Amino acid sequence: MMAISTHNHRSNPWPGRLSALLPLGLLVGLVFQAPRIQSGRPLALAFEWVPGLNVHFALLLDGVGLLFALIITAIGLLVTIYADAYMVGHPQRNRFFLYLHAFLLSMLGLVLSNDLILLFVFWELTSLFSFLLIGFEHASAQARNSARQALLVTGCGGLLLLVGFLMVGQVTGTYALSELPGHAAQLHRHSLYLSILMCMLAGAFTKSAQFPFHFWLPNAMAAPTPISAFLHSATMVKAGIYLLARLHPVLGGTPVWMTTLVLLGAFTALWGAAVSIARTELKSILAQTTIMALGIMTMFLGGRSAPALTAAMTFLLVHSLYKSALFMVAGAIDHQTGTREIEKIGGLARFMPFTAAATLFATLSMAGFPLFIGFIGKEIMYKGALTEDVFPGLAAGATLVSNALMTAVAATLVLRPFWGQPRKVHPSGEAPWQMWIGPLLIGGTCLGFGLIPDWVGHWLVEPAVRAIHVTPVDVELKLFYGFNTPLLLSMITILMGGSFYVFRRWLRRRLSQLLPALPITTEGLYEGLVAAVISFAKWQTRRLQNGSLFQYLVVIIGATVVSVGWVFLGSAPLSALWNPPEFPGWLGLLLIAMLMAIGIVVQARSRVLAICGLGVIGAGAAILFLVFGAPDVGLTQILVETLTLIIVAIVLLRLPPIEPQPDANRLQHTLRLTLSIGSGVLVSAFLIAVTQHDVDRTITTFYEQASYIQAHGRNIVNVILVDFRSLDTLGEITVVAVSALAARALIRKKRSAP
Amino acid sequence: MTNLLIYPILLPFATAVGSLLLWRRPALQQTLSLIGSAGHLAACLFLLAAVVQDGIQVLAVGNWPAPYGISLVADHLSVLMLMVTGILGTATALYARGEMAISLRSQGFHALFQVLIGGISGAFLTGDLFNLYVWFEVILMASFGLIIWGQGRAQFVGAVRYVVINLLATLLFLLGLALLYGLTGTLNMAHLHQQIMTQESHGLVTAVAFMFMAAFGIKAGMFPLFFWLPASYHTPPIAISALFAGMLTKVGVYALIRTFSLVFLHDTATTHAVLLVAAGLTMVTGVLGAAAQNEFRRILSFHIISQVGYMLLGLALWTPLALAGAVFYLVHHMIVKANLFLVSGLSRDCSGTLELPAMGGLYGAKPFLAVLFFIPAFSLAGFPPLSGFWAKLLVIQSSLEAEHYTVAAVAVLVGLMTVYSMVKIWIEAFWKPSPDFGPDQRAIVPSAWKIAPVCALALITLCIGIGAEPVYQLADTAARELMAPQVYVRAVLGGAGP
Amino acid sequence: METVLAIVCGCLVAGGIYLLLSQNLVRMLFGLIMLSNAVNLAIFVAGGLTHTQPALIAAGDSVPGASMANALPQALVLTAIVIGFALLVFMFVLFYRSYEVLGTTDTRRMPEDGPARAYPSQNTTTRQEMGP
Amino acid sequence: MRSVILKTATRLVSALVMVLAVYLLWRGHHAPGGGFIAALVAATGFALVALSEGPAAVRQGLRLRPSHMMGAGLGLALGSGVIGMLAQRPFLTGVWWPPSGVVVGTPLLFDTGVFMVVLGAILSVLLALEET
Repeated sequence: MMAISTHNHRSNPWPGRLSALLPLGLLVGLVFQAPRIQSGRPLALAFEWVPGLNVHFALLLDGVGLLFALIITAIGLLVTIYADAYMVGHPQRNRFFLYLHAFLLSMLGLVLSNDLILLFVFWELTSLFSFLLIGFEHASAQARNSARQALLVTGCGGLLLLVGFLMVGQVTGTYALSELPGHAAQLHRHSLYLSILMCMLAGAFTKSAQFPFHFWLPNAMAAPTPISAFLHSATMVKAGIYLLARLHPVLGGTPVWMTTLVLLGAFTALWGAAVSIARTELKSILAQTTIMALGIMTMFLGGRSAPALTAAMTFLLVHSLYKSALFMVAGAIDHQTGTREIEKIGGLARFMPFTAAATLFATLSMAGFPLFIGFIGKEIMYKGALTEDVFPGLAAGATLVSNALMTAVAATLVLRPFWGQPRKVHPSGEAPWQMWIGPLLIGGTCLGFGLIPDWVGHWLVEPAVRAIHVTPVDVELKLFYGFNTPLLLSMITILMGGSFYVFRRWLRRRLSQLLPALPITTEGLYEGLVAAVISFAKWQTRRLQNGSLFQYLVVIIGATVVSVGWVFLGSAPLSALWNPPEFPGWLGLLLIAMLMAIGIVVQARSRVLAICGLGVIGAGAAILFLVFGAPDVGLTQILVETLTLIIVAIVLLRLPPIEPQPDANRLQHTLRLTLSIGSGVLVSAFLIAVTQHDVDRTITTFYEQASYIQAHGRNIVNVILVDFRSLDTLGEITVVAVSALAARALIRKKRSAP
Repeated sequence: MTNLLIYPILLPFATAVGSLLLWRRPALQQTLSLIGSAGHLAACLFLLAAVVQDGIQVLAVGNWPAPYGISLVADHLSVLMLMVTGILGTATALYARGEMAISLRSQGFHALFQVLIGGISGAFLTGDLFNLYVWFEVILMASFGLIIWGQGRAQFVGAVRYVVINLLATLLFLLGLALLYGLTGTLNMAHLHQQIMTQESHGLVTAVAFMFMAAFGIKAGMFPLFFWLPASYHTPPIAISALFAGMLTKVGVYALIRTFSLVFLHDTATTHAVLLVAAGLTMVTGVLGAAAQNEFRRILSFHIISQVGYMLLGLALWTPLALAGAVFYLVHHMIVKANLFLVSGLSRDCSGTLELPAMGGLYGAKPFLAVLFFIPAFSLAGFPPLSGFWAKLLVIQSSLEAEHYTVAAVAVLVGLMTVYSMVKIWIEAFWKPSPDFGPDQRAIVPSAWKIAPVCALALITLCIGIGAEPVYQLADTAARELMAPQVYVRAVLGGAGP
Repeated sequence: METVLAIVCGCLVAGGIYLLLSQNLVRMLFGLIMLSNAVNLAIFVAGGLTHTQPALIAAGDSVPGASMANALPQALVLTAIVIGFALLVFMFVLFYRSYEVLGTTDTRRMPEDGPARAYPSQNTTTRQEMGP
Repeated sequence: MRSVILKTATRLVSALVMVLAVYLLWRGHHAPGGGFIAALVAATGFALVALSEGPAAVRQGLRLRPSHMMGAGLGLALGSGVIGMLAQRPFLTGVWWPPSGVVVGTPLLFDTGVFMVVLGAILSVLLALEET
């Protein structure tokens, strides 16, 4: 019986529900490790995996790992709860939870790996599960294409990353992440540094959707919303950020690192922020702001000052919180109203109070209002931007503008949909509790963390920053640092954001005119590249594998003749090859007869004539064998010729006459002639060159000596066949038997056919 | 002296004899064939154990010492290949039991099948070049018989190309042998190594080496000699094409590795440089060819070519790590590729066709089948922690260490395109909703005979991936043996030789 | 002596390749027969033609007295001839059956079914939209 | 049409051919001949019979199905190798009997196997072809 079952539409919800225990357990376990990590004693675990390749299954839980792991498990837990309601009635809901938690584990593995290769393994696994989850609604062509696009873009980066890792291993002799900072100076000086850096950045930038690889992320919104909340805002896209943070003490701090990260990060941030203004669909807006946030983090990781890294880590936490909450809200709205277009919804607060509250908290954090963790994040950001080594002004400017735009977006997200006039679409009431409890909890956390910034700084941010900063630092997060430039900038941000919000319609109009007018987009480039490769592949395959046996043979024979001939010409003194042959006249006659026969077969229009020619050739060869002391071979040759003739008489005459064949064109004819003459000449010359030396007859001499004494036979050839080299003969008769079986099967089938 | 080496040849041949004598008893033939395959697998495993324990094993067939008689030699490379042969032989025998109607399986099928397995084993074991030619012929003839088995129209078209081009390769091989014998006076590979290393007229030997490269290159599907492969591999019954896909080109690769690590070592600067270029082109051409296809088995066929490129790359780089990579790649690829062909058969059963545009919906309808495809497909694409990842890692790492950065870049690019192809099949056959049209949509329920070997092979892929260390160690030992041919030569010829 | 035979070999190869490139199965068959003959002869020639005495040990002797023709290449040629014969027989039958099934002996009229097989173009509409 | 005389003549010819073949096989170890040549001679003889008398006559005269003959021949060849193994020697080692004054040995058994396989194979194809 086929074990492959058909799908069950009323699948049992309990496997999915119980799977929530996994992130819960992990979260609790991690929380208990926090004091240890805070006190600077990382938790390590290592097994040998492939010691031959110096690859270990080594895990390390340190500050930065813990920060990520807590985000992963906490949000993973809430998303699992959320998805229980979101995926209700979906025929593949259990598969969904399977993928979700497989992803969760891979992501955890990624941030806990202490071995580059192990990290890569998890890295690719997250790409793979992301692929499966983006394409989860696989009936939609858009989902399928987005999944493929995401996999190819991140896969390409992944492969480059692997190359980078291997080069690091080659230079330093270790894959252990915890040992790499010790090799930093060596790496910085190495001639491969730039290549390594480029490979690593390619991996990080593709995964974290940095310009110019950012386009896959908005498309990945084809995934179910819990996935967008989890993978494509809070965790997987942060893997690139994680990698940059991890590698900061190893590869960071050089001018090229700083310049690349700051410039690309700033550009990505501005780009994402600007595009998000132009969007009206909830998930699309959130995806664009995610790109912006990832850009900001990259930009800060470009710095090497403690404030810059603190900003990166703090903002990572801040963003993960509010963005996952907002995605879940977007899903809840979609779930209740059937649309995610913000222009179609309004006044939802009265129907969905809990969702509204969650949204309010999350957006306030996003906008950076005081008392929310987002505010603290923003303060640190300005401080970090101003301490960048390269382009501090640009960094500060980019931060300012994108923050302001984000404030506007935050307002857009919460004000009109929840508190504006009710629109055409009315929700059917508050979402199921599973769908608002998560966002509300996260929203509450945004507020709560904002009230106890010291605690957050002490337990979460400081250990993380310490892990990635070259020298130990103290991190202090405060609600109020005093009147200084960052505070001023924060104020300006809110003011600018407010004005952006007021002018949002105008901005959106202008941007939506501007964006499609761009001559090229990187997504267009990607699509063009894929299409070009495919059409090149098709063209090439049509040329090479075009079905013409003639062409195949020409290429194969041509390649062989050219390569062998080229080496041959370079090795043999051609003039020495020719010594006028001496041979008896009768032999000359025989050879002339054979040559004529060759000519006849080649030119023959009639099958019978050709067969006669072949007979002459075969008989000529037999005579040669007989004359030159090979009676067995000669006899066999004659008998084989006879049998061939008999079979030919039976088979060949059932085939049609050989049509006189006009060569299709002159080129083909020239090729035929050239190749046949070339190969003939080559074989002749080669044989002559080889026969210049006497053959080493050591082995034959042994046969001659042993043939009678040891093998009891006087016919040495026969003794070779049945004793010295009997294994050859065994194979040979097998060939004969198999040939008969195969031929017989061919013939028999015909007889049984009607 | 250990007769252990003959069993991988003897058992399949004896099974073939048995099935010939049971000509009128198809059911008995079937049982015998399965027993024979299992016995062959067991023999291969025993031999593997012996080699791992005691090093290179040599059997002087007929008790005639090398280089006079024919020696069978089992080193790590040979036994690894043999082990996979045993696994694939058993797997495809099981699959064939489920796939083909009894009428198709009678009348010599089992004899051909077993002879093919025996011939492949012989080719992996022999230490004599002419004997290798004979085993090649055995393989070739059996494969001729099998590729036309069932006698569909497309099979004839494919078979004509397959037969003509492979015969050309055979004749080329034989011609090369003739010239090599004329130059050295010996056929034993260990002895050839000695003779060539002590000879002055290297130019002619190099030219002969290129002749062998072409002959084996045709078999292996090397650029630009591969045309027969995509023309024919998608035509025969699934079990047969799976066995071919897993084994036949790899016999060619094996022969290339063997000869270019043992016999033709006098001018590696020329030969291995040409191999390197050919390997790169093979990878690229194959993967591009796959990207252009829309039929399940044709995509897989073109991928054989591109993956052969990876293996040749390992040989061409000529470092221990690279060779270990080539060997690992061989083991991984044989299992995975055969499995993918078998999965294509299950998919055809479930959707009635192998043309991707007409397929679809398997992901929803047959999730278990989706898993069975997913594992080998993404292993082929090199995703960790499956076997293909380590294979790819080794090849890339060795090309980086050899500072052949272009080659590494090509390997990476080809890897990416492999992902593309596998994703294409996944999307078209599994994710896409099943289209309403279809020329011959007649789904059937595949039998357990077909599912079991697919599961087993997928499990092996998974195991090689997660427990890569033992396989890597074997590959590494094999590579070290290949890099130090003196060990092989001493094992075969004894202390001094003639 | 060898030189002349080598040239004959070359002529056989040239003729064989010429026929092999003819796109007609019957001619290709002839070409392969010729190539096969050429290679057999080549083994023989490359093995040395220094002696014309058959490799037989005379009755009464236990080792050969006079020098004789090289026996090893002869054995190889024998094996090659028989194998070649077996292959050719199969080819005869294969080509004959191909002609019957495909209706032609012209390889140009035996197209591989390539990638360009036409299917009704599939748009993105799906049979079953699912999901919440 | 088939006269008794012709039938008898054919019987006679095939018997003679078989005798000749067996003779060639027997003496092959010491003089030109051997399994291949013997089989080819026998096959030629039977082929002539098949051409003149029809394949049924050959089948009747043979009594042994060609596929069985191939199987038995291959088995014989393998078996002659296994005898060497039974004697604690490598596969295919020649074993001679009686140990003093050699009369027969496994190589002869092997050659007989060769004979049967080659004859069976050729007849199998020839008869199948004739019968279509």
